Amino acid sequence: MNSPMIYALLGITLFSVGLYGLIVREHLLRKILALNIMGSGIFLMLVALGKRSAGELPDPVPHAMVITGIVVAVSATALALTLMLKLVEASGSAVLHDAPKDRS
Amino acid sequence: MIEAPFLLPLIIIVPLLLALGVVIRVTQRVAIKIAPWAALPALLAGLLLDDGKLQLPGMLINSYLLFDNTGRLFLLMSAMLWLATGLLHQAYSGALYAQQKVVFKLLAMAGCFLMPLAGDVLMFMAATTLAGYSLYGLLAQEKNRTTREAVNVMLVVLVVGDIVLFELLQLLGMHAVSVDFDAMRQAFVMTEQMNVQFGLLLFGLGAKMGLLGLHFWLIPVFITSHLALRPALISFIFSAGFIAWLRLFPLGEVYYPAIGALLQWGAWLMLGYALLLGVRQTHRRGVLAVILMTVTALWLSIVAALLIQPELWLSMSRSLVLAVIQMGLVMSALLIGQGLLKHKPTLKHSYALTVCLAIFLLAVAPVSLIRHFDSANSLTVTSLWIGAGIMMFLLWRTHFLLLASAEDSSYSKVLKTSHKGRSVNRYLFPGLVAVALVTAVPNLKFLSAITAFSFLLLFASMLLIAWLSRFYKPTEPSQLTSGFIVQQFKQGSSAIMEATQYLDIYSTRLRKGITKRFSPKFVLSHFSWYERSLNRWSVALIIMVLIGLLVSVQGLLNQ
Amino acid sequence: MGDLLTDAHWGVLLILLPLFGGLCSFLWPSAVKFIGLATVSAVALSVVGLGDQLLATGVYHHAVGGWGAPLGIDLYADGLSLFMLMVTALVGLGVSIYALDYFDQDEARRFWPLWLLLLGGLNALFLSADIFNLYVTLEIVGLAGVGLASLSGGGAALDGAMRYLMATLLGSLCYLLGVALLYHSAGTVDIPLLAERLESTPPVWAALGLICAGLALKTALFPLHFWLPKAHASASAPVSALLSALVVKASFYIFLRLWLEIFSVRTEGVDDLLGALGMAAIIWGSLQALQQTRLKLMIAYSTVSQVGYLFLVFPLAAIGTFSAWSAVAYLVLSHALAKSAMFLVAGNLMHFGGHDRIADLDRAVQRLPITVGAFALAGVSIMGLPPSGGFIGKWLLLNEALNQGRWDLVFVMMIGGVLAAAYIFKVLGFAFTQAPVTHEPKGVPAVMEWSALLLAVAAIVVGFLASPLMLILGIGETVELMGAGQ
Amino acid sequence: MNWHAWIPLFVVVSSLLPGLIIFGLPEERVGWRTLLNLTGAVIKLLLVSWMIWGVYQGDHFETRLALLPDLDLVLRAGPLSLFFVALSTILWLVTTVYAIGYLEGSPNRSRFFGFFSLCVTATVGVALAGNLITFLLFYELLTLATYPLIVHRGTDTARRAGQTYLRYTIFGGALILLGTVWLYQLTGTLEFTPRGFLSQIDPQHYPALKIIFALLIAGLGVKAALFPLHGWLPQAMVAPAPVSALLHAVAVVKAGAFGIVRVIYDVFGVEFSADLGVTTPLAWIAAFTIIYGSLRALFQDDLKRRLAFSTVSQVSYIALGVAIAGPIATIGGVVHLVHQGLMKITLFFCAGNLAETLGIHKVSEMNGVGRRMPWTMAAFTIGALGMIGAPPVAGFISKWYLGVGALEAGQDWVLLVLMGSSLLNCAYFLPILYSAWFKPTPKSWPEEHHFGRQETAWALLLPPLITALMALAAGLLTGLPFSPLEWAKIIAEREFYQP
Repeated sequence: MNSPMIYALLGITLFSVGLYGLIVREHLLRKILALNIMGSGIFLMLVALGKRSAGELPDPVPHAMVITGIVVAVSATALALTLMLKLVEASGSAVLHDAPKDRS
Repeated sequence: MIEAPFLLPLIIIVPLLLALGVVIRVTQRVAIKIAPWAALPALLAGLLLDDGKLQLPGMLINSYLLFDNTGRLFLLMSAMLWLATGLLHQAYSGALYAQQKVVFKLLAMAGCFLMPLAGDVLMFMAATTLAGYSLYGLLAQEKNRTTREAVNVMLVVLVVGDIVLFELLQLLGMHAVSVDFDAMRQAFVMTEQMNVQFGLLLFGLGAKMGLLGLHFWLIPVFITSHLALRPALISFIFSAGFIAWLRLFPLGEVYYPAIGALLQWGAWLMLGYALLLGVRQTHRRGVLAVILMTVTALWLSIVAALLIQPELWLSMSRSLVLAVIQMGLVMSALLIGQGLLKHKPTLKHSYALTVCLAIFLLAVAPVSLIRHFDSANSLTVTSLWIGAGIMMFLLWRTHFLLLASAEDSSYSKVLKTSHKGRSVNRYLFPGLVAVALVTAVPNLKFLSAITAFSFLLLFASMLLIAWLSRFYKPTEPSQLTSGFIVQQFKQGSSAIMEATQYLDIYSTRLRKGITKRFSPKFVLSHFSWYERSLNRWSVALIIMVLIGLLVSVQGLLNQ
Repeated sequence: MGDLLTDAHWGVLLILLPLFGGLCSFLWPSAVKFIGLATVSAVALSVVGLGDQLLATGVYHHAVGGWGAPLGIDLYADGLSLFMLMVTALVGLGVSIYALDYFDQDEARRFWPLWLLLLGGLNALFLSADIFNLYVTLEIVGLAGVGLASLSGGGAALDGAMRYLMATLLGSLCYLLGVALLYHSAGTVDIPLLAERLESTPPVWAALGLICAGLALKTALFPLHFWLPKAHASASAPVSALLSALVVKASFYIFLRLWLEIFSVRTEGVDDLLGALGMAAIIWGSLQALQQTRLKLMIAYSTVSQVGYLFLVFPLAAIGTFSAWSAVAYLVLSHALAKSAMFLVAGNLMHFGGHDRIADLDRAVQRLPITVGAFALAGVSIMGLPPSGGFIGKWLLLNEALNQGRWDLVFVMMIGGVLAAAYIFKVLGFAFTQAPVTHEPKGVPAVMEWSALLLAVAAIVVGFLASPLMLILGIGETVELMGAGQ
Repeated sequence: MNWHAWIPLFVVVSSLLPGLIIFGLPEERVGWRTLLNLTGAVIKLLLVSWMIWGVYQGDHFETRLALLPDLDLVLRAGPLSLFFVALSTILWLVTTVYAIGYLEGSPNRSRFFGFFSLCVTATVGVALAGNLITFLLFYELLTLATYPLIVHRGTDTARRAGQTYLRYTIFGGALILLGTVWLYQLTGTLEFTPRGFLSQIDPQHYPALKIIFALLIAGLGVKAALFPLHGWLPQAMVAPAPVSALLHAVAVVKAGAFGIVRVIYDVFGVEFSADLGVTTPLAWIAAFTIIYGSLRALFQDDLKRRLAFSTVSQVSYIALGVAIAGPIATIGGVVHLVHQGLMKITLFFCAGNLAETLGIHKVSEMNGVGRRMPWTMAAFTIGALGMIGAPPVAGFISKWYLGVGALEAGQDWVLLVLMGSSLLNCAYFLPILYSAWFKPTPKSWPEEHHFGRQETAWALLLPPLITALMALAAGLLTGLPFSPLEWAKIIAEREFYQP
């Protein structure tokens, strides 16, 4: 079990923890946090996989992917937070109402 | 005689054009004035035109007009009767619905003239339907309820008769090479289910001629029909009934003793029934309806004889037609005679004389046919004698009852004296009897001495018995059998109506029940609970994880 | 001039134009309408340019910035992507014309930049050649979609948008993890290279599972459709038209692209699973649509049902017959056109009556004949009745299903057609009748009505253009792989 | 001569174009609308008569448009298609005149006439279709075009009637689509060939062919109002009179019957379907519908519902005639296509007149109406007598050929059915005539409109008279060369029983 495999496994556990959090937690802020954890789990795995080519220099492609991933994750989180604030402003609670009100 | 077949359609077109004239408001007054003389072209054609055949290219299915001997005789009879109807109609019909009556009269006239001329079966059917429905239109105008009920029954019987006849023609049509009469006769000869087809023919034509089972509309219609309509009625019955027998049924070519015997006994049964019914009749014209039934019975016995000995037909065909025409004319004369007397009471004595002559002519017609039969079919000969006897007895009986109770109002209805009785109407009754005498002459020529003597003996005895029987006057009203059957008919049909009405309501309620239970809303309302649960966030994500696992497991399975 | 047209880099232009247009409209809000319309029509023209270039020279391949496959981002356009670009351009044009009059000034200021970004993302998605690039463009499309969805600012809109955002992000993350695993096992993200190197190892199956789940969530396949109705129904009309017609199709395109290239050989079980989910989607979507009392919700559920039709192709295409794929392409095109027309009609009716309750469509047919006519024509295509594009798609799919004896698919398609007819004619029925309470209507600008009619008529006319469209679909080897030679 | 290639298309377009233009016309442009309608009708009539003359000489008219790579839309003018096209064109002209008079002053007329022309386009398309796919296209177009006419009044009952109409017809359309696709799978071609293109299919497909036949006939049976699928017709009577006259008596119902004739003769081939054993069940169903329709008609007090049930029973004559696989029975069935059309449209016109002029909807209200409106009732009488099968009017010819054909094909039970149905026809038509002509007129009519001296507006009075005269002429003058009967014979010998 060389070190990259451990990190990859750690990444996957982070991903599943995030997924669990997303499923169970009601509050929107917690859901956004869960999403971020899942994202960082994937990035960790990508970086771990970078150490696969023979030489000591790591494979550049995963790193490129991680950078783009981080950029995307940041913008997504920003949008999510502003949307949540607007939602709280509009409907008073930061919880997605499952019972659809307008079930006329 | 002028050789001009192309004039034939004129006979039918003139009445139709006049009918159109009456309908269109502009030419209405002129058309109504000419209407009574619409039968003239037919009369002239009957007298002057030579025998001929006219092919009508476009009409129906390659149909043509045929003008032969029987056609001429029946055309002449119809022309005279319709002339009488026209004159009487103008004189005595009420103002109510005058225009509609004239139209129906002209249409019926066209139908009756087309019947003797029709060369093929479909044209004949068209003629009978046209005449039948318009006559129904005429008769249904009557004010009192009994006529309308009887006329409704008549319509039902006529319609059913037409449909049965149509089916018979279709059965024949399969074998027949084309639609005209002689092809149909060939088909009739070579068919194998003869009894089925003869039964259909009997039923179809019996409906019009007052066969035993289908006679109940005759008596009320004869009694209550308006004075002007009676000759038209006789013309329709005789041409719709007898022409079809002569044209459609191959009288001379079919040898079928089984049906002949059966028919003979049927004829005897009808004669007996007619006698019974005639005696119970109170009204004069009711008796004449019974006379018509006797004539039909005699006709059936002659047909039975021909079925047993087909070769007789050649010799007697012409005299048979003459006898039928003679009987028709005499009956229509008797029908209108009484009515005319009512309008002109002064003619009492000449009326009695012409009635006596009419009864003689009516009875002598069947007797004059006896010379054609030999000992082989004695049953027919005896039935002819009995028929003549019954007719004389019934007529004399009514005559005596009439004389005995000239003052008793319940017995003979007094018509209100109409205002403008035209002078020519006075000669209608004796005129018709004279024409009947002319037609009787060729038959009387061959009358052998013995038959003439025995006939006079019968004539005197019937006179005597009738005079004796005038003391037995029936008490309750006359239409015993026909009224009862009309009642049954009405109750039966209304019962069927209610039963099927209930069926209809029940089926609609059943259908509504089913559709309510399986209506979309009812089924769909169950689904909304599942939809709400699916919308919950957590449930959705769990399903998503499941799908992911399922897909990856597939990869493992088909490794 | 001729060769300039043929060898110009239309692909690059297709991506740059919308982005540049978006930026300009953001900077100069006063002229936003003009810039927006100009950009969209320019994009449409360049799609035509790309089209005849592809017809002339076959598959279009361009390495952005000169770098090769493993590292650089390649643009790749074959028959299928050209088809999707065409769909996007057509629907985009129609919706843009509609949006000119729909939004007032300050709403337009926010609508156009987002819409042009979305258009750029979509074009990039259809042109990208590697799976990570697909992820990036998918993310752009998702975020732009969420932005647009929350545009109308109401409580319901925000709730719908939040739900939509959560679903999109989750789907993309799963997809990203799948990409990571694929990269781990194959060492490359380029689709053609991936196709050769992949063999069935556990990480590949895990990747397959994750990608399927992620994309199914983003395409709102039956059990995962919870976010779509509320998001599409609460958004404003042109936005819901775009979301329903284009965005949902984008993730399905990725599904299709990966299925054709990478996963097609290895997995029969998955095909049947997707087919079963598709069938369930058709029935479930139609039944729900039948029950809705509000027009926009009904149209949204109709999208859920029509998406089910698209997934029916997977069990049929196991042996890669061309007619099955052309059927799906046809269904995508006609559904996009018809659904966008329907949402624009819903927008008109909202604008006209102030509500979209189906029961109170008071004599709409007499007062808004063009709009209801557009709805009827679009309905004909959704139901798959003969003169329309929907019918051709349904006919090809039925042929394929009967050919392979798949009676369950045939039966479900029949029921789908009848149920679709049920809910569409329910609306038409009410459009004809006199509602109990009549309300005073507000006039609807002609441009909005005519643009809806334009899209609906396009959905019908597409039915008659079967052979040329099949020709376009046949460009590029992906389709040969599907045995296009049949 | 490429002209022949485009005429069928012109015939279809000649009613499509006016329809689309009329949609655009504003409401008060009555003059333009009438002009467009009538010119469209006249042009179509001219083109059709040219084609009839051409086909009589043996020319060939066919338009082919590519739809799918190996399937294209075909419009071909054969004797059978021209027969139906001629009927619908003539009756369209007459009904347009009637509709103009009938809808005087009522709202949404542009919409009405627009959809009216679309319906005729669809009917003509159904008639001219050269293969099953084109037939299906126009068949579904007919459903779409007739729906707005049924719900034209805008009342809730109209909407519900429209709903049931759609439930039946959409279901029927789905069945036909399934049958067509399956047939296409089995045979690879859908072209109508005179003696059917299925005879050389290998026997192991026979059970499949039986199911396909059942599917197609069920789909067509919906519009031809065969027994279990007839529910929509009486309810569709809520539509205005011209709609129920042209559509539910002639166009829509006949499209179904025409489809059955096409499927049996040009797809399966009559001998093949006879020994496939599928025609006898169809004959049973048709016979049962005849009796059932007449029975239900007996108890309808509403005049138009009674006529609707009478249509249900009369259209099944055509199905019966075709299902008895004999040449003469076919002639009877096919000629009834025209005769029933002429007679039934007269009856519906008169029903419309009564409703429009005197406000009479019920049979019980029709006492003495013969005196108030003699000409209308004369036309009604001719139509009714025709329905009963009374000789001078057209009905009896088809009954005659059906009867003789059935006997010749050895199916004697058909004669009983015909007899029974004629009796039932009398039972529900004669009381109407009796109460109209012979009962005294009531003191006042429900809502009477006076039109000066004549009984009702010219536009309402002329059409029923014209169609009644046509029915009478079709009955009386069947010998003429271009009469419906002669043309039916040409169809039988050219298209169905070639040597």
